[in-house]
Amino acid sequence: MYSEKVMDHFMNPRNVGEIENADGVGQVGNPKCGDIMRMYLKIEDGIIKDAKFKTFGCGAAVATSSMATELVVGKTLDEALKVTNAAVAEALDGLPPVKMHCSNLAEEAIKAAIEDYMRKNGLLTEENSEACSRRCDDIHRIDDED
Amino acid sequence: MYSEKVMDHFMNPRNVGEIENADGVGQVGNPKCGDIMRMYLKIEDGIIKDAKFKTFGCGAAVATSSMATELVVGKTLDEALKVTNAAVAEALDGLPPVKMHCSNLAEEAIKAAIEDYMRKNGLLTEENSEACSRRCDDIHRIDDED
Amino acid sequence: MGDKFIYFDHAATTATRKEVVEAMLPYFTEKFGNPSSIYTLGRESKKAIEESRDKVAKALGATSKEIFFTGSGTEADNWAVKGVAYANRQKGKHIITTSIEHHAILHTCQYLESDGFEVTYLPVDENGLVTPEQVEKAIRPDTILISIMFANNEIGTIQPIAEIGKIAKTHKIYFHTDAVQAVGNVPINVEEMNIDLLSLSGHKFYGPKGIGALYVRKGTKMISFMHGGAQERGRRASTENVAAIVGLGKAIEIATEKMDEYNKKLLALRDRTIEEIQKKIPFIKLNGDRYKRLPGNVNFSFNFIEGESLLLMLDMKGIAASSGSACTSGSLDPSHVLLAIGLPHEIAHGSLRITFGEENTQEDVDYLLEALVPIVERLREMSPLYEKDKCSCK
Amino acid sequence: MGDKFIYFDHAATTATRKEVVEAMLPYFTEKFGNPSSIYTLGRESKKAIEESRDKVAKALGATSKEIFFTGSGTEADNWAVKGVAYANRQKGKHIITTSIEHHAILHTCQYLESDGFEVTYLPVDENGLVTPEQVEKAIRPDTILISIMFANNEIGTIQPIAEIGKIAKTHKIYFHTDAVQAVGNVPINVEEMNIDLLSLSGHKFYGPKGIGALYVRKGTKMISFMHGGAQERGRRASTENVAAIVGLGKAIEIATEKMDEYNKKLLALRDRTIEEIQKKIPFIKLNGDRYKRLPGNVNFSFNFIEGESLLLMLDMKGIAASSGSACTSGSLDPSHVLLAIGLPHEIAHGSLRITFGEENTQEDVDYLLEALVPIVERLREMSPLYEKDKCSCK
Ligand SMILES: Cc1ncc(COP(=O)(O)O)c(C=O)c1O
Ligand SMILES: Cc1ncc(COP(=O)(O)O)c(C=O)c1O
Repeated sequence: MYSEKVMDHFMNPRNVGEIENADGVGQVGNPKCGDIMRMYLKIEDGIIKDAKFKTFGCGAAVATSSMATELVVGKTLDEALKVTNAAVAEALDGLPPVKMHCSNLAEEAIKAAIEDYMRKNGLLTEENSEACSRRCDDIHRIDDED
Repeated sequence: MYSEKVMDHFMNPRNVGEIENADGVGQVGNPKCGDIMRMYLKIEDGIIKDAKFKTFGCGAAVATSSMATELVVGKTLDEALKVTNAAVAEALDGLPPVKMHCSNLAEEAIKAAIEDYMRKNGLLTEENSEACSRRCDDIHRIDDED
Repeated sequence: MGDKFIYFDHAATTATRKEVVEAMLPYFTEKFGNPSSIYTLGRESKKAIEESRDKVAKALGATSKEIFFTGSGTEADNWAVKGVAYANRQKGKHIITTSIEHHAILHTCQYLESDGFEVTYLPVDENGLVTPEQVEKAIRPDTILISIMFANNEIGTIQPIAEIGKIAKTHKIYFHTDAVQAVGNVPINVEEMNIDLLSLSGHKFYGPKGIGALYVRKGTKMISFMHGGAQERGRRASTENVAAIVGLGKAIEIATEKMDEYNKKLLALRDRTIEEIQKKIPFIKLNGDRYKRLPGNVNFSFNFIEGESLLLMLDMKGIAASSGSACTSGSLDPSHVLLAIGLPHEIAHGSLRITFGEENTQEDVDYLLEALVPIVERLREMSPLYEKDKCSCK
Repeated sequence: MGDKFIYFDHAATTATRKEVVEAMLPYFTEKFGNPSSIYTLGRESKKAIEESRDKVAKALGATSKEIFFTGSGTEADNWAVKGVAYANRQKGKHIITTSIEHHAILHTCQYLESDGFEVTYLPVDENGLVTPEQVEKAIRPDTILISIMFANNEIGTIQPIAEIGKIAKTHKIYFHTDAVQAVGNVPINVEEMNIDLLSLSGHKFYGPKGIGALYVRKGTKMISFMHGGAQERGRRASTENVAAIVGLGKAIEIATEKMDEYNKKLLALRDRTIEEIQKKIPFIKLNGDRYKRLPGNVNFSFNFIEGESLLLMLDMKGIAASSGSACTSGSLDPSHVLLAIGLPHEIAHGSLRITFGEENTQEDVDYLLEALVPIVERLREMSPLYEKDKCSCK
């Protein structure tokens, strides 16, 4: 069901762990739903210098976390905010349909971590962090017709 | 499904045919139901000297006809009237449950032929010949519970 | 007697092809994983199922997502009719079918009648045909389903399915066809024929018994028949019968490839048998349409004799065939199909069905004819209905 | 990785035994006759079916006429529940079951609720047990059926079936048990246990997939589920799956013969695995009753980790096991069974089910433990819920 690339990123995840005194930390998901991603970012001069993650979740959740950290390192915040779930999934040679929500989580984790950084640095005025606290069903919705 | 004896009486039926100027002829069954037996008897001094049959019907119908003719030859009319369907079936080493009605037909054919003889010879006053003209369902009733 | 054995009952069931059994075997002992399991062994089973689904879809001109495996043709029929009926109950309660459907459809419809549905059983003509006009006339505002078999299992008559499909489409009514006897024998394309649901069964085209499939056009509103696990995309529960599904896929693939060659052969056997019997035996009737019939089907009634006796005598000669006689069915009446085409009971009791398959030869037909003629004669001699000499046959 | 392969998922499905496949094989290619056919080839199939029926009856302490073959365990469950419900609708509309039934029962009951029936889903205690008292209390004047599974497929808990049977009998209510996980694994006697209907499935005890049976006590009032031909004495239509029926008979015969020996072995594997995991891994919970459980079932929850990940990592080590994680089921929630015994969602997501079979050895258990301990540790290291050092685990 998983591509070789997914399995590689699952079995040998890149950037697992924490960053002490991270500049931005974002956590999305919910243990009730069976997946949580926490992403740590080291940011210097508007560029992501390092990224690490901790994930509770299925193979796809781990692999997308791993891929997401790889994708954002070296990017500016603006570039990183443009990393979509589709891009994460594509970089992994695709995900099974029922697992696409995991790539949503990865996209949201990046956003949450950057928002955290911006908030801490007064770059975010209104609180428009809509990434967290969705209901399981919103994220996991499975299309009946396939 | 059929015993060897049934198959033997079906493949090599005894006494197939007609008796010219038979003393008693009985026909039971109905082409609609898929079986008809016609039995011819030669009767002398109250004893059945010869019996022949013609049957339209399944393997069991043919075999029970054949066995019935064998059973009655040499018997007195009273004895012949006591040949039951169970006796015919037993003489054939049994019949499948759904085919038991065929042995009923054989018993009834014997009775009908004897009644015919008695009627012709003024030995039967009231017409109590209840053998014929039943509805298919009465004869063929299959027990749901087996 | 002896060792001679000729099988002429391919409409009842067929032997599973050697290649099919070989394709199935690994899935019993080695690749036995449950397709719902996520480990390698399970994923292999899942993959095998999906490959088989592709093959079935291809054979019908459908897409793979429209194919659902079932435990048999009967289950596919039950699911199609009950599934559409109960899901569309708000829209209407009327179903159109024919009087010569297989019991899997007829008894299902009768059950639905006992639960408040109304069913029109279209009569057929003396050859077993319904007309598209009959179907159109029977349509009511509350008609929710038309279920008409592709080809009849007894008399082999093939219905004008594409024309009926067009009518169903025009009136926006779901159209199901029981194609259990047709799949693998005649070309079918669900798109061109406007079929919304189609039932098939593996053991009628050299696949295993106990496996079938239902084609369901995308978007069809229906409920589940087997409730339980989320197999078959949540539509049909139960651990998938992987080996049988693989066998079904293999069998339908081979049947599709061979169809032309196979049909040519069967047609030759069928037509010669029909003609020879008509030449050699009097007091008979060919049942079913002479031309709009399955390439392997021959069905005759022989007056004055009863079918079971005929079959038993043929069996003693090593010939396996079938009859519409009541005696062979455990019911009281002879075949409802033979009655529906207008045969009187006593004639219906004396029918013989010969259905050819790919291993049959013209020599087999020779042998059949040689055996059949004297057997019919012998049974007639024994019959009180056949009073040749006295000319008093009723 | 490598070639190592150990199968620990016997509750999901089992490989078909070599002897079973061998018994089945002739029925694909040589003895392929339709059991309804009256010629020799058909009668042979019929005989094979009846012999198999005798074996199933013997294994359950039933009579042969009370055994009906179905296409699967799911079909047996659907038939039992819907069949009794619809046939006894006039008497009442209330059904009692448990909250930990297999979906084949639960979803069937939910369907019946949508059609006007009322269902009581008895809660279970933290070990997954219902008590006979609970059942008795739930009985209403309009209760027509009690359906309680013999042994649970996830946590292995065995219910007090004989006691519940006695209560059902006293109150004259039909008692069905889904014994799909129990048959072939624990002794069952439908007479002694007062069971009126019992479902079983071949592929759970080294028989083929796609074949099951329903035991129906003589005199039970129920309707058909599969309408069609007159097979199975008119109760369950469809051409019999002869090969699979023969396989089921062979498998249940062997399972019954070997049961004592087999159980002794499985118990030893189970108990050692439970004890060793409890010794070696912290933050865990054994799911299901410690003693009233299937001899081959081990089910643990591992805090802070998710089941699918665990399974994938075990799979990479050649170990096949299962989980109640939502991710493996295609549904959103983790196993309803684990939730019913009171696990919070996040703990239920992290469950592992190991189910042993006869080919497993103590060396397999060694290998499992060796693999499992570091995998759990590794996944926990990766988990944001497991903050060992900071002691901030919620
Ligand atoms: C036309 C038709 N429909 C349905 C069926 C039922 O198929 P199965 O016996 O595989 O359930 C058959 C054959 O038995 C059939 O000929
Ligand atoms: C308890 C229980 N009931 C019913 C079933 C359904 O059986 P099948 O998959 O053979 O239809 C299963 C297994 O899948 C089961 O474990």
